[in-house]
Amino acid sequence: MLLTIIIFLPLLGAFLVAAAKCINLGDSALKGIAFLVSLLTFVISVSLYLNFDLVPENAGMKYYTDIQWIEGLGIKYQIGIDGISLWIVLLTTFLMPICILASWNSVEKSISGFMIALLALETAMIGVFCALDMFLFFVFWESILIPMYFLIGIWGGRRRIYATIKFVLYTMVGSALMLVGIMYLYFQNNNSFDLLQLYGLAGSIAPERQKLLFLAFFIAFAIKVPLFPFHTWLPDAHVEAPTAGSVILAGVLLKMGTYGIVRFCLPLFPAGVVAYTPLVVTLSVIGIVYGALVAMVQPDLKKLVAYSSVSHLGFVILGLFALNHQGLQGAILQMVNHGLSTGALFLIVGMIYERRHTRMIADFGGLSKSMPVFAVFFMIATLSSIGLPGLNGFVGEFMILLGSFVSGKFSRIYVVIATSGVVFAAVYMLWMFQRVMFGKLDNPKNQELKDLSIREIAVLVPIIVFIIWIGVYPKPFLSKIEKSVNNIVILNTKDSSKSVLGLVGTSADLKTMDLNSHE
Amino acid sequence: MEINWQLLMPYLVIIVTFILVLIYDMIDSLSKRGLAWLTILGSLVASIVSVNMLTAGLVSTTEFSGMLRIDQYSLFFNLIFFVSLILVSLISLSYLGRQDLRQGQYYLLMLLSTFGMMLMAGANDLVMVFLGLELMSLPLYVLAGYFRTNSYSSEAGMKYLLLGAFSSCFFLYGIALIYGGTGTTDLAKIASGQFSNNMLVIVGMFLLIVGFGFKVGLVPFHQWAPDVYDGSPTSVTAFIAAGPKAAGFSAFFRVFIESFGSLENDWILAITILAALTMTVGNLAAVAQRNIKRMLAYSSIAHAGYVLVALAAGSQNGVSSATFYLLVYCIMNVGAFGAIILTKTDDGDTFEIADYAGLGFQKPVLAIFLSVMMFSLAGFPPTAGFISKFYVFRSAVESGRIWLVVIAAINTAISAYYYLRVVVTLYMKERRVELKVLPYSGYLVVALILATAGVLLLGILPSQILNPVQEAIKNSVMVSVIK
Amino acid sequence: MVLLVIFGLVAICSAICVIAFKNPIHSALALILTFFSQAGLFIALGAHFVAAVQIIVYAGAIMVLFLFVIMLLNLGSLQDTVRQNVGAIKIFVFLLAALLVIEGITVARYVDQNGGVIKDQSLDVVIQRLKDDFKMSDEDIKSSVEKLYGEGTSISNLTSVQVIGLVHSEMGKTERIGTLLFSKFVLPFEVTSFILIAALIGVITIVNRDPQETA
Amino acid sequence: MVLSVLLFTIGVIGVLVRRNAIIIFMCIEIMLNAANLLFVAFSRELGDSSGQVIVFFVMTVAAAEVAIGLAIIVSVFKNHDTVNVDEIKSMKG
Repeated sequence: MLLTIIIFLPLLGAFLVAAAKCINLGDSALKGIAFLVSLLTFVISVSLYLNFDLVPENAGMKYYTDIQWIEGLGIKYQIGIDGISLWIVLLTTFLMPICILASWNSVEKSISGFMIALLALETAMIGVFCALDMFLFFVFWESILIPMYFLIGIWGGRRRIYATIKFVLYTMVGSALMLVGIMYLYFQNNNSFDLLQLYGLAGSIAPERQKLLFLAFFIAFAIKVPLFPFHTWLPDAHVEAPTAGSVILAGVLLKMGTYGIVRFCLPLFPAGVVAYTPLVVTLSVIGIVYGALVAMVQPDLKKLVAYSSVSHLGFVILGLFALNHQGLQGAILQMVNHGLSTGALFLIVGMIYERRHTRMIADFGGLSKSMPVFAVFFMIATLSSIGLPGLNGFVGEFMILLGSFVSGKFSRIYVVIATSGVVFAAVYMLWMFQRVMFGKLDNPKNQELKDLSIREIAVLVPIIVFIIWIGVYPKPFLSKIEKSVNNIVILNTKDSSKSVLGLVGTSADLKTMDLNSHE
Repeated sequence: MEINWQLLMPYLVIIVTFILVLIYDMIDSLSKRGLAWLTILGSLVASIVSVNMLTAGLVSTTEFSGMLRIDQYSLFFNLIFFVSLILVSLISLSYLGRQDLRQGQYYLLMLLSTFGMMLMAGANDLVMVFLGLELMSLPLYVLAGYFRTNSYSSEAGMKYLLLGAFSSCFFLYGIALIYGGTGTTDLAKIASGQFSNNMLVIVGMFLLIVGFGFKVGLVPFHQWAPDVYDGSPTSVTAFIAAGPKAAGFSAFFRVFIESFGSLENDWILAITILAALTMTVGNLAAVAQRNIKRMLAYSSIAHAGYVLVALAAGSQNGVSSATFYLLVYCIMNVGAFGAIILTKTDDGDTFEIADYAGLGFQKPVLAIFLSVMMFSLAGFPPTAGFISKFYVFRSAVESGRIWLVVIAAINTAISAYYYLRVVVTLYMKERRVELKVLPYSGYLVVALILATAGVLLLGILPSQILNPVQEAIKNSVMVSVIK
Repeated sequence: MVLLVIFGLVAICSAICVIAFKNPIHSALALILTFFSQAGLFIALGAHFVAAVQIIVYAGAIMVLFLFVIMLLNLGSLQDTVRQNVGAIKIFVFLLAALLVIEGITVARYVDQNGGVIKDQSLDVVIQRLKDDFKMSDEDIKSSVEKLYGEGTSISNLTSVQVIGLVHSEMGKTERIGTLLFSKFVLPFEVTSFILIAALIGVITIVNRDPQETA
Repeated sequence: MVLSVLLFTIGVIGVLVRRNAIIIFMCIEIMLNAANLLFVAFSRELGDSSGQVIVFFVMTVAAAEVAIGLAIIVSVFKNHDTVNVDEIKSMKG
């Protein structure tokens, strides 16, 4: 019930905004309603975390609800979360009020429409992460396209139409394949879309079929992630999207892909995973290096951050396919981390764009002198993105690399190459930071820049708090994730002959080791 | 001969309405609005009667020495026809204007055409299918050419007529061959499968496919559709796009699933190829269109392809998914045409998609209606377009036609491109020409609200309709396909 | 049989003429000839009543309409061209013709092998059918048989050829067809009336002028 | 029956080759007639008069079709001054 409220509260908020618009309330009232609703959603969702250990479990899922929806087709309204989805849901509800606050002044046309789109988007996103019925999942998955489409298309930059169409078409093609896969599974699963029930049958699908199904699902998710070579929509969408859109896109939407891999690909198609691990890992490593190299030469700040996302998510995929505790945990944590740090970076880029109406690195220089407060926030976000020990990025990346190094599922050379991605990240991020913030403050326009307002600080502070918190003390985060990862592993070891997620004997030791190493 | 009049109620109501409209038209030649209301009232009564009969759990029976079958399947299709008739009448009310003195004939023709559709859905004999088809089509030819001083309209009428009559010939010839091969035209008797000559029946069957193919607009028999859709008065286009297509499919399904189920191996491949071809060609051609009516024409061809996927499934689920799909499709299409009906530039009616630029902020309500229809046509959740498409695909996967579904799914993605282009133009482009939108008439808004509500309701809570559909199909369509 | 061949040849030749003549008037006249020879074919097949209706409806009503419209539309402007892009059409026509020829051969073979379906049916079936379709009583059948094959013959000792003859002669009768029309086919009959109404309203819609237009 | 097939084919060819709407219409009539012939022939073959009855319906339908068709052709002629299908192409295809 609590979960249902969280899912649909934003939608209700969207209707409220629409109603307020109809009775001609002012713009600030509309923004206020939207902000309050999203804040309320976040507050309620925090209680998800607080009560998490108290709530009874149902097949590994908490806050479980199961109601018939469309009886004739065997479709249920079935939701629930585990330690994996908990964090992504929280991330979503956390980023949303920030986004609304961040776009307080930057949206010029039809503020009501903007808020409605954002709130509807929130409902759909939370829905994706909570749905346990494959049909419901798909409904939410596709519903995301509509508000996102409007967000980029109406409030985006100059080439917004191209970007938005590209975004939608890429995703549609992927999800079309997934739809066929879902329907096939439906018939395998005794005419039910119940995902939990399907977990029980996971190994029983013929290996050849598993490979095909794996591909059908994986392509859909890989497009969303995006994995190299499906990434080309991402820079366009990011560059053209309004700030809030970019934050949501990077922070949450990309996680839908990796989340889907955790939920569907890994537990359901072990044979497919075995067959395609080399390919996937190769692609993700290419993505890491390629994303980093391309980011390095970008003259546009937003594009740079966008390509850095390609690189970071390559890490996440690498961690997932390491198929052991460290890898999976690290990957899931890194999903959250990336949402925070990249979200912060997009917000920061948005803030200077609002002031200068340019995002070209060449136009800036020496900003640290005119905007000292800004510089501090920018610095922390940059370092977090690089993965400096003590900040969140480090924990995730370290666990991923460690996990994939010991996993034995693929050659260690991959890991070595991937590690170079970390180095590249340091190069391009720091170089970018240096060019923007240091050097001579020679451009007169830059000299007059105002520092951050209270609102902008309020936007950034919560994110920075979490960045540091995860970096310093990740245990509360990891402990929730750990259990669910365990569930996935157990789910697979039940059918040990076909399982690929073998428990690595030394995993417990390794885990303590990596936790200690940065505390 | 005993006739159970109670079972014929929906038909009788429509006929009585027809007669009342006829009389009213003769008596009172000025207040033409009443005609539309009479039509709407009549079809409302008829739908209530049908719903009552549906919920009463009717057993399938035949009337008129096996000519007409009254069962839940035909009743459900009747409902589809009534719904589209009501919506189209509402739209027409604001489209035709007060001055048009021939409105009486307009509604009379629509009623007659609807009657023809009902006969098609209820036909239990190939002769009845043919006559129903003709009774449905003849008024449509006239309606397409209704604006006879407009060269587009009369041209559309002529093209529709020539190709329609041409296809009827194929259809009739097919019936003749089947009659020769089986010795009967009764669908149930054909289903018993004792053919004296298989070859004749098979050739006849393919001619029937050609005939139906023309009527429902399958590739390669679709060439009439774009011109007719484009040239006809928009309210008529909405009518042509909705009911007749459903009617064509209702008979198509009944004939092929029931009567020729035993010959499945002979036709299923042809249907599969036609389905794939229809979807792909329809969608690709729609991408290239600049005119919204032509685009919707090609899109309706593509939608016919999706329905055909359900036929290729050849199962009860296939039939019920197609039935549901057609209901949704009718509502969506009438809604879409209704939304574009009132826009004008200085040059007259405009249907260039590019002219809609910026309409989203100029006429927000209208634009929202149009967008919802576009999203639904493209098959986005949570609209009915999604659920219905999903159901069709599901039934095809169930029957093992996975590759067909993959093609269909990719087609859906292609179709999203051109549907979304309309939305892009509405909201994201700067305006070029001054677009005039005639003042909304209340009737149009009512129709649009009904359509939008229908699309959303069926999208979010389809159980209310889906379960009866499945029941209806289970009780009335016997599937003789052997799996 | 001779009649069949003669009328058949005439029908085909005149049909070819319809599509070959440049002048629509000539085409229309050729079409009349086709209709007449078709009526002849019906007679040869024993369908006398249908033949009569064919002449009345087609040759009478429909052709008059055609001719009338051709006259109305001013002959000079009706000079017709044959379609230009013949290449693709040739292939299509060829395929279609091939298909239909194959079909024709099948049909013909079917006829040769079977020589009619009634031959295979037992007498009881035939009698039952006469009763069902034509609502004939036993007396009716008896009198028909006697009329056809002389006094005193009973249906039970007819040869199969004679039974076929009986059925064929019954089928052609106006009375029998009328019976069938109003029993089994009463609904289609009613529906055709609606089709005619539709045609009527349709033509009125197209041709009738609004008062404003004439003003 | 071979006759009927031939007539039908002629009709189809006529529709495809000729471009005068009226003549196309005549060809359609030929096709309908071919179907009628087939019905009568089968009717005789099967000893079942349904075929003949169906022919009546077809004739009625044909009459209705011709009436409407010619009316539409006349109205097209008024607008376009031609009944040649190739010349009547005001809509882009």
